[in-house]
Amino acid sequence: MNETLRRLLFLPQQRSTVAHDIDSLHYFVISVTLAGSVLVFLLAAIFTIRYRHPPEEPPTPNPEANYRRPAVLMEIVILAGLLTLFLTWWVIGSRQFVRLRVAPEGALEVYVTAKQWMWKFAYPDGKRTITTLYVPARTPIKLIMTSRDVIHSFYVPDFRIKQDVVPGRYTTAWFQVTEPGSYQILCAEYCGTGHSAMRGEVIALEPSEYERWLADRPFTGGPAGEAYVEPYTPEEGVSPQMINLVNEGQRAAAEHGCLRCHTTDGSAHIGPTWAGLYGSIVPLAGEAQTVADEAYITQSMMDPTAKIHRGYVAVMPSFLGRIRPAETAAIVEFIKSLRSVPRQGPGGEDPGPVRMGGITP
Amino acid sequence: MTSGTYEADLVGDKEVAPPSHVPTDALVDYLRADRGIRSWLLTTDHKRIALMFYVVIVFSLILGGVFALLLRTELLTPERTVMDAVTYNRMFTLHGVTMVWLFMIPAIPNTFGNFVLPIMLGAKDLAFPRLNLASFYVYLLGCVVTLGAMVWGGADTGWTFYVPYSTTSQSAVVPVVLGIFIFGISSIMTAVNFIVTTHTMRSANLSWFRLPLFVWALYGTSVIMLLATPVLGLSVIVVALDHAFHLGIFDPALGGDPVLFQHLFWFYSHPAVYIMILPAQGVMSEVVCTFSRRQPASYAAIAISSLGIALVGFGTWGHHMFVAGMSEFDANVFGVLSMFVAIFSAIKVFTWVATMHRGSIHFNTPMLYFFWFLFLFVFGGMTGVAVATESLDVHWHDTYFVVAHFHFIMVGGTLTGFLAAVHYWFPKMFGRLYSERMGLLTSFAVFTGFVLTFFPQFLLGNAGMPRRYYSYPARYQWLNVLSTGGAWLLGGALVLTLVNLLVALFWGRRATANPWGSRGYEWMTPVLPPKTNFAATPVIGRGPYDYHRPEEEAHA
Amino acid sequence: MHEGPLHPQFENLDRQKDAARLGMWAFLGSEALLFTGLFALYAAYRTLYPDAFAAAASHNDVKLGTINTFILLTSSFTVALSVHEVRLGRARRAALLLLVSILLGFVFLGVKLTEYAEHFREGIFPGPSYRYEGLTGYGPRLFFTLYFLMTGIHALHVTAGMGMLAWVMFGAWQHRYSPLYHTPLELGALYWHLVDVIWIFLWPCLYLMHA
Amino acid sequence: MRYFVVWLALMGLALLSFLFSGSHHGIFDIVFALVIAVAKTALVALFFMELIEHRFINSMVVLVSAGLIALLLSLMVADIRTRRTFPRGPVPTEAEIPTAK
Repeated sequence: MNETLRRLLFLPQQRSTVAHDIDSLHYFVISVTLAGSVLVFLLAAIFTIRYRHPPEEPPTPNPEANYRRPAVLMEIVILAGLLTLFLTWWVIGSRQFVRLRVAPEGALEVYVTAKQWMWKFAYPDGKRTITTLYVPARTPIKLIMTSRDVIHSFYVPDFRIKQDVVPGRYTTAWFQVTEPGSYQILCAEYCGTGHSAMRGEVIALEPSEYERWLADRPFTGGPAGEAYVEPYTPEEGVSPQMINLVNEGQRAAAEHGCLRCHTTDGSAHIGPTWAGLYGSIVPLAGEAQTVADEAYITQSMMDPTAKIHRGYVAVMPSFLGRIRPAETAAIVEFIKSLRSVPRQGPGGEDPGPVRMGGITP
Repeated sequence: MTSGTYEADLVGDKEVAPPSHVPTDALVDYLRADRGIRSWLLTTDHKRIALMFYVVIVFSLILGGVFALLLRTELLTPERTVMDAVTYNRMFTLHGVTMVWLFMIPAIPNTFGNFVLPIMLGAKDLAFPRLNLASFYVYLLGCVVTLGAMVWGGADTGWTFYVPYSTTSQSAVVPVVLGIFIFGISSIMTAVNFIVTTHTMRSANLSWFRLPLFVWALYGTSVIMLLATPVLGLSVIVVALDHAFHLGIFDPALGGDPVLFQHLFWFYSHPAVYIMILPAQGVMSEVVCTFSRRQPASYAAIAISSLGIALVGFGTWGHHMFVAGMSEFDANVFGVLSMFVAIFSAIKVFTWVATMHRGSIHFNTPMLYFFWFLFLFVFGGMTGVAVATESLDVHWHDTYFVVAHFHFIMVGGTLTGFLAAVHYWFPKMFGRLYSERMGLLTSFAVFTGFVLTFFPQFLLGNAGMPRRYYSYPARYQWLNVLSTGGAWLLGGALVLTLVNLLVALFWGRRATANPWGSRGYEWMTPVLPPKTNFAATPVIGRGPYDYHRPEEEAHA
Repeated sequence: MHEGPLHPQFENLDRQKDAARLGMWAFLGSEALLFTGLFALYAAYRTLYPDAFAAAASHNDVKLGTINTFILLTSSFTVALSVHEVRLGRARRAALLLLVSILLGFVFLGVKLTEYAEHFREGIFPGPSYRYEGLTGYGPRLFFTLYFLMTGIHALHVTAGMGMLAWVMFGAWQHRYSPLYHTPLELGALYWHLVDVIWIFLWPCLYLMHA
Repeated sequence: MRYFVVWLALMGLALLSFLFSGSHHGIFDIVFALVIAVAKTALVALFFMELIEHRFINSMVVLVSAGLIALLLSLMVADIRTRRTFPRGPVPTEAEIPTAK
């Protein structure tokens, strides 16, 4: 029954613990919808045939034009019934909704960063992947998501989950895959030119294989069985330069004149060098300090005077609106690629061993 | 369709046969009362302004339709077919903006509402005729600004202008939202005019519960236009300022919350759906009574539901935001309020069907459109309840299911209502009869094309295809091909409809004053209403649906 | 004593007057909803950043804000009086009272401009050019962006209202209005009162709530 | 002289509001300021704008607008205030966020 209806309605496979329950409500609602509209339509058709005025005769006054009493009575009954039905849907639907939104305690947490136009995943032990999310099957997974640029939406049709990913905020979603396999991630909130190409993949592994995958670094060889599918690469609708973000970032940095003040070889200049910048602790005015993570680097491009590196003068203009979001992402990637190059401090002195800080996703 | 009995009403072009008690010179029809282009461009006659709106709105419909066909053609194949992603994104934004603000919002109120509202009230004109004319020119300016943005390539944000995409997009967002602000001004002008007219211009004896149901629908629409549009105006202005000067009110980098924009946007845009559907429902109330020759099964139920939809509709905007990062508490509140608004539409549907019971049904083109409307609106509306069911919406949100749902309401509801009105009031507006056979044929074709276009989209949405996708996984292709085929059929059917009406406009048979035998007040005027509608303010001593009386008596 | 023009679409003068008044009220309802968008943003951000908003509100000069409140309330009073005078047939006095209201409007705008000037001097600008060191972070910046937006749009309305008042003042001075016909004067007055009402809410939001 | 009395009442209320804002009473501060603002609005609308003498429909405009204003404000604020109503898993703190290796 479930399988027949699912195929009839073109619903994707049910691969999360909530999918079956949600689909049951789906069948209920859709069959009532279809039955209701067909019923109303048929009733109208029957009345048309039954009360059809002969087309060749001229219209005459209708002696029954004022007949109305039973209709009002019937309507009240029908409407009370309908309201009860709708409220039942609401009760079931809102309970399921809360269940969808509240992750169980102890779920495995994965950090998701969305940006134009890719998904990035950071796992509890620091491992990171792009586009492909590896999870153990039959284990609740909680996604803690934020966006670097515009609103995206994390959508896995096979799991019946979707959650907008909002910049400046963390939103969460959770799921528990019922069996190992590969499931497509789609971006469901319009996010620009590459929106439809912003796809990814959840690869659910047997928990033991997941452990092995975590231990394996870098990951080599496919996991066991049919579950493994080549990770998706975003080629559709996105130019090849976009894929190689580092090259794109270098080009954008040169084009926007970044490299006139920032060096990439570690030597000091008008602004802090980009070499070894990413992930380091940046001293600010006074005793404050911050971590040069993606957020800080982005902020420094858009609002450069907000947090100034101690020892440098606030001469940098804001690039807010002058630089496309995609270029911002690319430049950050470019800076990240220089993280292991040695660097000098503001006055050319050796800043000592670079202290690596944490990364906020 | 009429014959025999109404020979007396059959009047020729020049020889208007006036009832004996009114002077003849007052009855020169509105199309010939004044001559010259100036008499049109500077007219304050509500009927002429209605016709000017009509022309621009039909042009907008054609334009939006062409955009739609291009979009559907692009979606024939999973990858590039005729255009690139950038063009596609701008095209669907243009399609949405054109269809929503240039076509659907003003479609029925500003053309048919403008034309028949004063006549239905027994008034000579709207309360503020010059404001009415200004509304037209402001609307025209809005068209110029919005479509003029195409010179810079148009915006690529979608008609929803979600921040922060819209505030950072490199496309021409500012002129487009400015155009929408201008449309808003036009909407408010019309709304003020309609509300005041309904309150203060009713002829003596015309109590609220004798008003034609179309007037109630227009009244509800005007309330929404009046009180929701300014919130949209403000939110698009903030988007424009953000885009131009980076004020950062919604910018997360400056501590803003993009979800708040969605609150403001949907506070207008959900009620705006009722701006589109309420007038169509009003048209259908008129059509079903006229062609069933029957008083509505419950007049009060339909009249009060119009106001109920208008007011309760304001409290449901959050069901567009279940997965947007809104709180669960708000989601539940909006979820339950959405269920209540559906009840008012259900009341109307049942009353219409009950009206056909024991009627004397005449099967003309407007009535056929009523049938399509009934099916499409019920199915579209019920799927609306379905997507307002929170857990189901999580899967459906921003997929083609939602696209199919709102096209069922907007195309199946508003466009069908618009086409029914086009045919229903055609004899009154132009004094000619269209070909009934062609009318029925095109109506069938419109319905077939429509179902073929949008039914597959429900299945696409179930299968998980998100909306606004330029390219899509290959498994969705055959349903997309079906949908595109339907779209071309629908486009062809609409062109045929237009041709049929243009032929009727120039070569159609001359109409009688009341070809449908309706008891509605607007049909009491001569074939073409004179400039001031009535020679003397009429005293209306009966209801608009008194089909138990003979027509002569009813019109006496 | 003339009764004013009767437009052809109306049956009688009473209906015409009712229509004009209702039209104005409907328009005022629409205007109120326009500001509601701003107030909603203010309320939402205040909920997000309660302390920062309170601190930023207390940075505004509450004395200047209060003086402006008194000015606008008084101007509303003189406008209401002017309607009253024209009903008694004293059109010249009505015109003079309108002149007082307009002058009060200028004083209001003047005080507002000195406040703006002070803000700019301190580096308080809307949006990303905000430079004030005393209050940093998201909250104050958002507060002041909203502050400039709300008071700015309100000031535009004040200016429009003054224009309207000037027009009816001119009419009153020329004896265009009589005790039987003074609809434009009444409508202009209604609009001015709305401007006052909006300030009645802006004032506590932007100046007083600094707990 | 009705207008004069109303004007005096308005000025008095404004003064009251101003004086009260000097002392700090937490959330009550906001409530009090808003109540006074609503009272002043009622005075202006009823007497200066003469709603009390106009047809009732004009007051309807005010009432419906006020209802919608309350609706928009309350549900928007409710969203922000209730964003964590239901129990969740542990909220990540800075320290829990994984580091790059």
